[in-house]
Amino acid sequence: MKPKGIRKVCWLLVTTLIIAAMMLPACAEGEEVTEEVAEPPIKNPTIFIQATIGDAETMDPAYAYDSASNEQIQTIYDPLIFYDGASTTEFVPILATEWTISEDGKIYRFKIREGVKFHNGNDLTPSDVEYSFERGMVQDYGMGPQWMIFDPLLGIGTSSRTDDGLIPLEDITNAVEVDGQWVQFNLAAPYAPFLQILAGSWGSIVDKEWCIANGDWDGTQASYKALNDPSPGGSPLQSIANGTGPFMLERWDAGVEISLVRNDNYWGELANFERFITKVVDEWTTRKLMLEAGDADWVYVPRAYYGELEDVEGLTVYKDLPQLTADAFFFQFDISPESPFVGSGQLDGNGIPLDFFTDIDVRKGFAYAFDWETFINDALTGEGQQVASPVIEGLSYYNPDQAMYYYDLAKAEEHLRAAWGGEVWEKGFSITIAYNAGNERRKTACEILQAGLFAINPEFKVGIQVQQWPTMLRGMYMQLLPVFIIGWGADYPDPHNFVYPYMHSSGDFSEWQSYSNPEVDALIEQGIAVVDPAERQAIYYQLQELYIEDVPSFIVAQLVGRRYFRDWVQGFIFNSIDPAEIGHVYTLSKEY
Amino acid sequence: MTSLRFMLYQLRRNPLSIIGIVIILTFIIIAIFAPIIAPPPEGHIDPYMIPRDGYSPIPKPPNEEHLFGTTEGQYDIFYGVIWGTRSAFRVGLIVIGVVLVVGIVLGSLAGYFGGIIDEIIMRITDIFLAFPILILAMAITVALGPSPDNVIIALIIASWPSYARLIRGDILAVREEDYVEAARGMGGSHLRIITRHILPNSIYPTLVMASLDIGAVVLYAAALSFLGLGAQPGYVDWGQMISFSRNWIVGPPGNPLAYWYTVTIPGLFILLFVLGWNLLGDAFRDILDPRLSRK
Amino acid sequence: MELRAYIVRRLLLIIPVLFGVTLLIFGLLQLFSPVERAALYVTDPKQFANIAEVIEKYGLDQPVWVQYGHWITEIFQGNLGWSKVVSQPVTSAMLNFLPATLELAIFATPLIIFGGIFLGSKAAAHKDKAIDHATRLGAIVGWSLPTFWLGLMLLMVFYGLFSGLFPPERLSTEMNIVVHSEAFTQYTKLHIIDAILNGNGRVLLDSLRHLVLPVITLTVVNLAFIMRLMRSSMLEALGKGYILTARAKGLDENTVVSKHARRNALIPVLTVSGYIFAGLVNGVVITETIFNYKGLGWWAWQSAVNLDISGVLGFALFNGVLFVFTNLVVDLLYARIDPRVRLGGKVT
Amino acid sequence: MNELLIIRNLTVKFYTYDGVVQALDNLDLDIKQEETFGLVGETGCGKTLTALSILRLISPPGRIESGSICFNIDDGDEPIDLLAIGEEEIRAIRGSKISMIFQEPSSALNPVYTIGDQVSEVILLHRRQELVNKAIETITALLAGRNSLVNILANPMRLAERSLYQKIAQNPHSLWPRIVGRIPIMRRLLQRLKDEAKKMAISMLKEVEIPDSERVAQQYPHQLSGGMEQRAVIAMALACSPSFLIADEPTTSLDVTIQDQILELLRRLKSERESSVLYITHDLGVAAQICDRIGVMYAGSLCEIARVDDLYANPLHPYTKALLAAVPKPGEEPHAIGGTVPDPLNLPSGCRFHPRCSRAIGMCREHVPPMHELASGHFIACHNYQGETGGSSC
Repeated sequence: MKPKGIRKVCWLLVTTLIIAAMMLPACAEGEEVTEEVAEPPIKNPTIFIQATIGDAETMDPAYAYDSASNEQIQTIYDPLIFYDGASTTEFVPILATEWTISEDGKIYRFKIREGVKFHNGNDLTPSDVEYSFERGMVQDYGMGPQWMIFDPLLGIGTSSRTDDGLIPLEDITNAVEVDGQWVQFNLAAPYAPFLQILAGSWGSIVDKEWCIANGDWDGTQASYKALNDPSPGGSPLQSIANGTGPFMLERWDAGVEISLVRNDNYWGELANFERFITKVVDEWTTRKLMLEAGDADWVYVPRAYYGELEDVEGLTVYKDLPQLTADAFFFQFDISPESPFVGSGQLDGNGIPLDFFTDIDVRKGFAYAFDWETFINDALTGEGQQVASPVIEGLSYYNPDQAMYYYDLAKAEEHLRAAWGGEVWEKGFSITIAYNAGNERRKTACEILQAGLFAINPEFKVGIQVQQWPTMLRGMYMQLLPVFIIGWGADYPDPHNFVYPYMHSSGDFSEWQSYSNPEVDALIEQGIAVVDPAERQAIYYQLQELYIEDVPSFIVAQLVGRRYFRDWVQGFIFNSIDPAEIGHVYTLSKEY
Repeated sequence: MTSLRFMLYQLRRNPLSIIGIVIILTFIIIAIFAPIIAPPPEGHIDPYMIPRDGYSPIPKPPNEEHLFGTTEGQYDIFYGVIWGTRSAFRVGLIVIGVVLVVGIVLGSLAGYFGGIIDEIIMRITDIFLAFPILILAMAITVALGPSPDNVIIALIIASWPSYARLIRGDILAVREEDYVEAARGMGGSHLRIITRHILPNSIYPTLVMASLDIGAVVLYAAALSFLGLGAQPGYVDWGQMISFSRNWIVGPPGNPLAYWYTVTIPGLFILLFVLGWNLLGDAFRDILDPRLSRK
Repeated sequence: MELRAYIVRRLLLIIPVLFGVTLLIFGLLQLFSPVERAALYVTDPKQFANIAEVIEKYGLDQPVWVQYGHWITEIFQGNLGWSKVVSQPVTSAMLNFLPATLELAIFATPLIIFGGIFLGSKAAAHKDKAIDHATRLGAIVGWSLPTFWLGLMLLMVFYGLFSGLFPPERLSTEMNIVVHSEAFTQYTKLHIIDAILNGNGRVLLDSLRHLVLPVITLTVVNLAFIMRLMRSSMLEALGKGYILTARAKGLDENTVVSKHARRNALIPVLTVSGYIFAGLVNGVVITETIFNYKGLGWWAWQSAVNLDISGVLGFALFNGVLFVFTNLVVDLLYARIDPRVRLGGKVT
Repeated sequence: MNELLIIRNLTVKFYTYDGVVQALDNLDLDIKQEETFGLVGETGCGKTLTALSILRLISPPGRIESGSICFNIDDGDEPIDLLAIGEEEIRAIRGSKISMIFQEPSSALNPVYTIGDQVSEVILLHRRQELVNKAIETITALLAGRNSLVNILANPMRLAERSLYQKIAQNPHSLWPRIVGRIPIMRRLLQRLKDEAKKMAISMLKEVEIPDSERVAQQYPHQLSGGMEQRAVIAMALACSPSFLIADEPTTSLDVTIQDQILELLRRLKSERESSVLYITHDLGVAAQICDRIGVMYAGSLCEIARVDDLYANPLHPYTKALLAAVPKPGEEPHAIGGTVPDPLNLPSGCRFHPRCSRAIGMCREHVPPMHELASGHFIACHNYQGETGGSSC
């Protein structure tokens, strides 16, 4: 029996020791806190740590088209110009020291900053700038951001691959030219938001010599052919980076974290942090606890949890930040006969005809049946605002006085009684609307619309179906969905970026909807081609009015966001177009 | 009669199994009387969708109107857990029922006939068994699209092979027994030999496993819902309700347990339900296991 | 030797199983239409404009067998595809995430196996005594606990209530920087082992702290499983004739249980180790997700949720290979424990 | 002749779910030195239970309620009551003084250990002192060996080994072997004991006429035939030369030819070792072959005890008569015993046999017949013979 007793004691000892050892660091931290009562010491004072969801997809500026990648890229690379603080129309020089725009709005010239070095020590030259844009176009792929460069420079909106094969390389190389210390962009037509496009991460300047050394485009046709339309991960710059930015890529632990270190040879003032670490933390509870513990300086807070952080000490909150994104209900004007969501396909109370939404009274009736107040106050906890049209607040030429729809069941009834010669009211209808799985906000919007229509007439039956993302995309693309809810996020802060997809007959959404209004199309094309702000304002005001008149879709709400930082983080500048929710890490610092 | 007395005796001897029976009976009553215990509000279309009282994302603690409070999105927890009993039974019983049938048919074919049939069926089960159930069910629900029915299909596809294997093994054990040889010698048809002589003597471990697995299946379904691959939000499903609570585990500092009801209540319902089946399964094991019964 | 032939045969069996695995996954993939599968590459509706081009580029509208042929050819060239969720090739994703999961398994597996066997035999040896009831109740409750619920509860208590005692993730930010610094050599990418090799106590302690909760979560359910199994097979073994013989020899009860009964009772436990393996993998997926512990399980979950087919396929293949190898090891162990298997002969 | 074992008033009950079963009812039994006592009766009459009670191996739900089992460990010593001593003491007796051979050799042997291991286990347990002395001898011999390089290298180790064994020899209860046995590297020091035990086990296997016993010692039970397995079990039982051997139907599961060999073996070993045997069987023919005296059991109690020739020539108890009549003989129809074995939960009152007895009288229903000596050495418990001779000799 004795040896057993000894063994037990031994085990007890070992276990106690291990537990004690583990608690030691925790205790030590606790003690520190009690010593300084007033302000807790700044954790990791030389590092900025953010915890977010979703990892970057690539480090290649020409390939990246997701905000997580854009955020990293704009920290590692520099663009020619960047937004001035919170403005979306004023710019400050970055790698370009000055710029000129020709009178006809077709030639943009930039003088390139001298004495700038890439992270690897190479000097920045104007030919690097030329190369950066040309290589971007060369490496265009179907789902990438390069359409934004093609559209102004070559006048083609979608792709570098036409039915006749690749567009000629000369077209690309002629679009951007070096002239001494200057770089000149030759636009196909005047393009009002061109500067905004250049300020995006796709406007980042790469090191030509280094790129070629890493197997990137070497200027030849063969290389163009080989590199065009890369598959995911197929770009030579996928996971490496060499920019001129304030931070350098140190380590990208995909799916886990990205660590950037300060560029101590930066041409401007050095960044305030030695490191900038982005952690991917999917679980909200974990992110919250990290923020509360000070282990993260900023975390991504889904809007549902704003309330939870309301009374947390040691945080700074920035409220009422309008987001350049808007969800809308879209009506399908030409439903596919294969659609399983239209019931009988007849106007007999058990379905809808395929052209149901071509009747404007139906669309208006639906719009008046949506309870904005409940949606914004309840579902968005007030963190949102109703806007009339896709030209939302934060974009130029937003008309705050534009009349809009409101929740009014009487008006809805009036329109629906008038629709289809009164048949709709008499027989009722039955449709199914869809939202994408995981988006609780859109689900709630569907339910509110459902409740509103049901309240007018119990024969108005709306089913709600959850669909996985690809299924939903297919449903929209194949015109299966009679009504769908989806949203658009800004590429650049200009109304064109919104009216085109929402209203133009070949816009992303409106094309799926089969919505076409020649007057609208003409106005949109005109709006991008004129440079004069007054003229543009008139055009976009008219488009906003037309959107309300025509109701091809109606905006559910423009989201208003918040940012929660640790209170020791200073220097946050909100710019609605910034891909990073923290703004530019370069402006941030940690101090009281 | 003796066997009934024996069962009762065994049950009496093991208080845990009584608890199990009480738990399951309670759940059965809850499931049957769900419309009376938690009547759907006026004008509520689908009773299997939890009614919402507003759309606010912040959970509300238990109050007079909502006995167990509301989750994020103001889904009534009381309604959800009561009606969730029905979907738990639905998932558990359908999956296990179908899997038992499939398992018995394929397992008997493989075990009884052996040879090439056995080889083919066993290689197929190998393929399925190379995936843990949760992983395979995850992949299938992803492909079919998340919905309660698809979760059931996915769990059936993922779990039949282990039953087929188990039954095959048990059949192999009795296949060569004298009474089977005798039945074969007397010219009984294959079907008759399998159903009358082999299955009754080999099915007991499978039945015990089935009773234990009802709980496990509900856990898998809940895990799938929790991972965002199961029932859609608002469906009366405990796992899905926990996924509502997932982000409310820890309350604000100073009151870390502020939203305890969102996690604890659906969690306890799952725990009790699974516990009930496991206790019951254990009792079955004691009762049915001839080795443990009287000598 | 016979054993070698047996191993070779088992290894050859992997091929049809893996072939079947790929067919199964590919079959699942066919539940998506070409447009949907093209949409898998899309994260934003604005990228959908060129969808037809994407379908053509990846040959998504081609017949199934053509697509399968392409895919299998790629596999033979060692290319498992691109893991969208972590933006790297599937093979390197697996290599990157393996060490974390391995570390978890290194701690959890012995706890599960030896703990389960120990407690199970204890319970059986003291049938219907207090210890039996306690462990049984513990096992049943443990087995009934939803893993994700347990994990969240643990997190609530040990990270929320006791401010950061046992934090999630693999390492604290500070230690992560140390680990990735030049002064620290990552020999194995297993932080514990690397810390010991580098003689860095702080990293060691830090990674141990981070392992506590995931290991507990992973252990509880699986331990309960083995414990229950061990108890019943131990009870069965204790009723066998040789136990009476052993007692009649004059052996003390301890020796009877630990020498004569346990080894026999282990045989049925071993036969179900496949399930234990599956339980571990299931558990790893949920545990890693909850504790933000970036390993293979987390990656698999992300791939599934984000419909990242290459990732799911890759994980499935990896898992299939691992499963077959685990079973091989189990069979060898089985042969070691049970001479009837090793030497051929009647197995009852 | 002295009594080796005296059982008095042995009562064993089973507490089952549907009631208490009186499995042994006030059993009295004497077994003399060097005799073979046969216990016969139908299945379930309590023969095996009697044997297990002697070794105190009844496990729940069974329980020994009362009685005494006095065992004469050594001549001259005071007999000890096996039911009164501690667990430690009864373990020391099991396998060394009293050992048992079980009915089914294939289940009596542990499938995962070799025959050699299982036989040497009992030797290691009970004959440790002997082994230690042998080991010391061997080591001493080795130490005195030639001054070869091997010896020079190995001698320090051997010295350590010897001192360990000497410690054990001085104090049999020393903790040393336990401690050493726990430490992986040190464990090797005890290897010599195991080797010695293995040698003795092999010689034991030889003694039970197992051919090629070195090889068999390395084999597992499933590699042996039933007869060989039973020989191994016998070797295990006799390895410590017990003074009392219980053989519980050792030949029942074997072929007839092998049965005879095993019986012959048992007879030879018994006479060589001068031990007593309690031979349990339901086969009267086998009992006649091997036993000196026979006790007939029915439903938990003895009904007749007599010398073997006496019993066969002159069976008195109606049950014994019926049993003998049921044995098939050439040219005769065997007579099955009428009625059925009584339900153990509902034993008949009075004489347990009376419902099946052709000679039952009124008394049989009410009173349990006491055992009494009818003729010299011929005991019987039956009301039919009541008063023919004065009381029993219990």
